[in-house]
Amino acid sequence: MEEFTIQPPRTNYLNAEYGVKSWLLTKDHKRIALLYLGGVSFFFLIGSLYAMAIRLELLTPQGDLTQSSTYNKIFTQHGIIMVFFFLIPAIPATLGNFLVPMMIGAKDLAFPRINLLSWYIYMAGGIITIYALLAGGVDTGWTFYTPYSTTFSNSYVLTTGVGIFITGFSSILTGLNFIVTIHTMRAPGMTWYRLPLFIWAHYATSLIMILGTPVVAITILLLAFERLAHIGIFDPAAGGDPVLFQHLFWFYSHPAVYIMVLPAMGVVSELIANFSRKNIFGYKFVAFSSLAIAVFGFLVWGHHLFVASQSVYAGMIFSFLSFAVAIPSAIKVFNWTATLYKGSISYDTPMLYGLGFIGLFTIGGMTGLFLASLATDVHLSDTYFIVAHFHYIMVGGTLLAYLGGLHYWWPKISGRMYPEGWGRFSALVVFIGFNLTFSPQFVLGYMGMPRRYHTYPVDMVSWQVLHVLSTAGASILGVGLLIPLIYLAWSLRYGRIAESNPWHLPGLEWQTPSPPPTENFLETPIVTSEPYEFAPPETKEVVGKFERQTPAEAQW
Amino acid sequence: MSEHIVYPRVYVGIFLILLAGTGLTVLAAFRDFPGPLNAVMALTIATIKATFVVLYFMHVRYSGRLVWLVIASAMFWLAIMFALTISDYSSRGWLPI
Amino acid sequence: MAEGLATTHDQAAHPALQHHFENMEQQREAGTLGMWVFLVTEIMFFGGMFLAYTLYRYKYPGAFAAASNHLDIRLGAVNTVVLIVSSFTMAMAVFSTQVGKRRNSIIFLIMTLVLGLTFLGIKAVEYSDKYRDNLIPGQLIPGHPFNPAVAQHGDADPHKLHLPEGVSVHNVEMFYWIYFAMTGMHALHMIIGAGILTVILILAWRGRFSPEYHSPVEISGLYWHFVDIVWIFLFPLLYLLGRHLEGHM
Amino acid sequence: MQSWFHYIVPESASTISGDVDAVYFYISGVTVFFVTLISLVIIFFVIRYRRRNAFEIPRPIEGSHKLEMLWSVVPLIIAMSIFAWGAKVYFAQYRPPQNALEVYVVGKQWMWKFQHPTGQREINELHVPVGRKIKLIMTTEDVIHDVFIPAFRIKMDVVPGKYTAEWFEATKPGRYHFFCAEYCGMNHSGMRGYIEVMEPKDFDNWLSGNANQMSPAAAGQAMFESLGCVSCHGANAEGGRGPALLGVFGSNVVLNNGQTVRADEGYLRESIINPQSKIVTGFGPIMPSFQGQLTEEQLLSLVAYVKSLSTAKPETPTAKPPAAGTPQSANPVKN
Ligand code: HEA
Ligand code: HEA
Ligand code: HEC
Ligand code: CUA
Ligand SMILES: [Cu+2]
Repeated sequence: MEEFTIQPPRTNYLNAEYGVKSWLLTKDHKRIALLYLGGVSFFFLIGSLYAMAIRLELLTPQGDLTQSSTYNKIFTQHGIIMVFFFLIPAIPATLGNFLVPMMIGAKDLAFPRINLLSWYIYMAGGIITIYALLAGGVDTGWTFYTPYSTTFSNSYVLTTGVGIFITGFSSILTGLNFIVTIHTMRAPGMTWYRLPLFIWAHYATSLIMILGTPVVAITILLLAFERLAHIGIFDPAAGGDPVLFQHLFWFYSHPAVYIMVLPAMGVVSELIANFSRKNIFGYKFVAFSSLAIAVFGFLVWGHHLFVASQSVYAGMIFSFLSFAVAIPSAIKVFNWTATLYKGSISYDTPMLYGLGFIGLFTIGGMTGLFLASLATDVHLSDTYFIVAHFHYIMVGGTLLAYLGGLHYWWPKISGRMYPEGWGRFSALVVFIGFNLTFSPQFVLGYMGMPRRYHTYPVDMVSWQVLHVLSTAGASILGVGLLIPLIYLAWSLRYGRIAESNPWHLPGLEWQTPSPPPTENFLETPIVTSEPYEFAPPETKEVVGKFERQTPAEAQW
Repeated sequence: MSEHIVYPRVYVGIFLILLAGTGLTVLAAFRDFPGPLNAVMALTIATIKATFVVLYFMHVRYSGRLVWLVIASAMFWLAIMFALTISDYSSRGWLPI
Repeated sequence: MAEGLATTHDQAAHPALQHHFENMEQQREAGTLGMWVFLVTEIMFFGGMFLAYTLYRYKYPGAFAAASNHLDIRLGAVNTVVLIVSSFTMAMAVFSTQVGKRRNSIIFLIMTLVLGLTFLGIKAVEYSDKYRDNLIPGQLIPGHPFNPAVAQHGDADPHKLHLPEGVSVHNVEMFYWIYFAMTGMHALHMIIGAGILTVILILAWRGRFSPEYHSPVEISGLYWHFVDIVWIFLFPLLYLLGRHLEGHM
Repeated sequence: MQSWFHYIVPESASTISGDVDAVYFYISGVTVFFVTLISLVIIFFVIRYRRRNAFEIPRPIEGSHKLEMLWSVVPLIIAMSIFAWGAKVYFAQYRPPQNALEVYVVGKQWMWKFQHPTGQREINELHVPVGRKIKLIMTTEDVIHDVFIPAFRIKMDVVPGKYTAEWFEATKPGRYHFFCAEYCGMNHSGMRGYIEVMEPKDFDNWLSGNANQMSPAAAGQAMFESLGCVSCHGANAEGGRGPALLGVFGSNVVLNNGQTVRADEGYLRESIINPQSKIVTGFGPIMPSFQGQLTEEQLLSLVAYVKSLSTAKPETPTAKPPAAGTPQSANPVKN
């Protein structure tokens, strides 16, 4: 593979056309990925500003920075922006959009126009939501529980709901595009078991997107009408049942947490295998565990309703199933770990993020078990324990994987290398800052500090200490996240020019120039080997036998 | 997946079945059957009608496994949504509050 | 991993072949699968409402039966037949395109479109009846709240609601809310379908379709049949559920 | 409570809080074990197998079914053990106890109203005796709230349109925080208060110091007359056009569709608000719905009255037993 380096052609997808119009009307999945990257980063910045405001307010037990009503809007908007406009599209719509066609050897997604449409829909939803936030904000919590959201809140629930409803369709369209593309557009020889795990993960994610998102769409629509027309399916005053709203909401929103984590798992599978130059341990198990998560993920939504007056027996079913869904995640964690065994592990920035993901996801996931267990959830539900649980997975897990993936494919996307030293340094800062921010919150939650609290009692001495630690951590985390923002932007101009395959990897996306041409490949590739094949399969070792490998064997 | 052409006489047959089904369901609706049987019958007839539309008008009978799988998964997920939600509602009264 | 060459586009590529597909077969397959996947999302979308319907029907059986009996079963049944005929003509339109009979396919498309519009027209009549009887729930229409006249015992006025003793008008309102949500969504889909059909009709008129290339017609057909199926369920669930009780109430 | 422990573990003051903590520490143990295991293994591999030269290619390794089995079955077994234990404790947490002292709770934005069976009302504060089972029967006038008492490890949403309940038995006198733990709008974080757990004797004193209020059951009886329930159910609820209500609470009621339901508070509430949903066998669906005509507190009083007609009555509270039916005044005033 080293022998023939591909000469970068003069034109690539970035310089094939110029002008704003060439971007706004593009049908190239790579350019659309960049459009999404812009949108997603923008929303992340906004969401982060809200996060900083939350952390500052909670420094003291009294509410001395903001009014209660303002604080409520801040955490609501933080949650809404981060979930619907940052984390759900983050990996699939940027990295996924860029890489799904490249990794399977296709020229584009199956429906390029729909792909562009999905970006416009996303931005339209985003702008409507931003408008709602500027006009007066929304204060229902990101979960929109009725009847507060329908009858009692005086904020811009309707507008925000419309924004989220619209954005939901962009998610549906992306999922639809991925599914059809993966089914029908694989390059010759690209069998299902030769698909990189990133693709399996995105396939599973897309399943959730198309099966779950419509349900939240109709739920939000009903909610909007209820607010508009004052009669409703969820309104107890009209004989409706507010718990039905929760069922319908979580039917989507629990699977949605797997929309947020599955693509990250796909990224991490790539990072772990490629940066230890090994085929992934138990490929089929990792691949099918993604599907298992997608399917089982739909069976557990009731674990958000354990104390919501759901029947005790339904609670038991949902608790049982929640424990079952932990197993596919466990399989992944163990297989990643086993992949490292006898690998050739590099300490490049993406790998640091990948390793960080495994650790933090494990903590986040294991603390999910406290919540899936009925007895402990009764105590921990709606406390900071939950806040810590999901930030460990969503920030410690997905955000880290996203950053890792961004660094990993940065040379392919931009044609430039990022500064490695800064990369490693900021990865470390993020890791430390993150843990300092969110580990105190586990304790806070166990102590009984409820979430969505603007003020907390002064006589609980340790609470303030823990909050101060958390805020300190958030500042460190903020610095850690600001550094990549700066140097990635810097590298666009000043970074070292990237080769076509800077990491020397076998994946299809590396067998084409960086940045790739508009058609992705100079000619349609024919696939003849397994993914992650660094060495010929004849040399394969069966675990358990411990012969040393000779230096000769270890040569490239 | 090469294309299969369904001929008009099949379509006419299905069309007649659908009309008959509509008549039947209206007739059945006015008779009082014991217990939940009215609802059961209405739903059964509707399901049969829908199945004919899917199989013939929508050509699924002649389509590849993938399309069958897609439809089956839609049914499966719908069933999940119903079954687990109803599991809550139907067992609420089992324990006094 | 990547070695060698593969042929790109077929020698004489069809003019409708998009650049990123290898051949027409792949393009058609992608289109059909795409529509099916989309229909799955539609099933889940309507599924949420069917679930709400199920739960509340179980909770308020009397009110639901009474409210349902107030719907006009004749209009509902006629509309069911209209939609079934339109599904049939749609299927015939696909067939005609497949065998290359352009004239027939245009005629069938026009018939489908007309039937679709007929359905919407009848629906509009029904809605305006509900409006007249003050059955539009809540403040869906501002200034025109839900406020039906309830028939006293022995009063046979069909414009009044005939409620069994003790049934709360409140819960009748819930039925109408679900009725409008479901039929409204369905009607919206019909309107979109009519739009799609118009486009297809224009393309067919211009002679874009042929036995080799007609997947847009086929895909629109799938959508149209799906909307029909939704109605096949809505009709008994909304119009017929309480008929057998009419004598007893 | 002296050590630093106090700062990271909440007070434990109810009969079930120890059980919950036991589950909590069990899962903590499992978590610490797996997190440490995985971290150590990763750190070891990352150091041991670091890339030593730029061109090295390790030998590929075939996966192992045995290992896959091992690391799916072992976590599964552990997970199921957590599930079983958690479910067992949960069932104990939520199975309503016999003979509990029943306190009615109504939440509204943003305050809590409590009423003792003997009639005493409290706001944002609840006095209870130590060593007695207390059952809170809860509802709300507006949005969803939640009564969360960390020291007792219990929490339950308070949902408009129905009753929910939770119970506890405090083991130590003291003053404990309780919080509204379901987001309910502007002053959600201010919707908190204290549970004051007292020695039984102090509690009796406290009760009699606040005695001159009408008990919920008595208020309910007055409403039973003023709302016209008597016209169908009889002046002493002995029955008429409607069924007799004597002994209904706690019994199994046969419905006209052949099902039987247990008449708990939720059933009584539904029978008044939405009588159509469950029709008692032998009766027609003639009872009018009282939806929208009663405040939550009035409804609770009616329910309390119907409950008081049952022999399977909760035992009398410690202080002056309420004499159902003594007061003459009509509607109780909503406070
Ligand atoms: C990406 C996001 C994400 C992910 C992946 C998860 C994953 C999991 N979550 Fe989490 N969760 C959220 C985001 C997420 N969650 C959010 C946002 C909320 C709050 C919503 C709100 O109310 O605002 C929430 C709330 C939440 C609750 C509701 C609590 C309440 O409101 O009362 C519960 C309850 O069961 C739960 C459980 C779980 C479980 C069991 C998993 C499992 O999938 C985890 C599986 C992973 C592992 C278990 C780790 C790896 C395994 C091993 C290392 C092997 C050892 C394993 C065993 C011994 C079993 N979560
Ligand atoms: C993807 C999801 C996501 C992400 C990334 C985050 C990120 C963070 N979140 Fe968030 N959070 C949620 C999802 C997320 N959160 C959700 C769903 C809720 C529940 C909402 C609800 O209850 O309804 C929640 C709630 C929530 C709470 C609880 C509020 C409450 O219940 O009262 C807290 C409290 O500490 C918090 C803190 C933080 C912090 C410190 C970060 C940090 O990780 C943020 C790190 C980023 C920075 C520190 C900024 C970095 C700086 C830049 C990139 C440049 C910025 C530019 C300038 C300053 C000029 N979050
Ligand atoms: C018009 C007559 C009528 C009035 C007025 C009336 N009821 Fe009823 N009630 C009935 C009938 C008939 C039934 C049995 C059928 C049913 O379950 O709806 C019944 C059932 C009940 C039940 C369930 C009894 C059981 O055996 O399960 C309760 C509780 C009840 N009523 C309470 C009340 C209260 C409280 C009021 C006043 C606020 C009231 N009723 C007013 C006619 C009436
Ligand atoms: Cu009441 Cu929060
Ligand atoms: Cu969940």
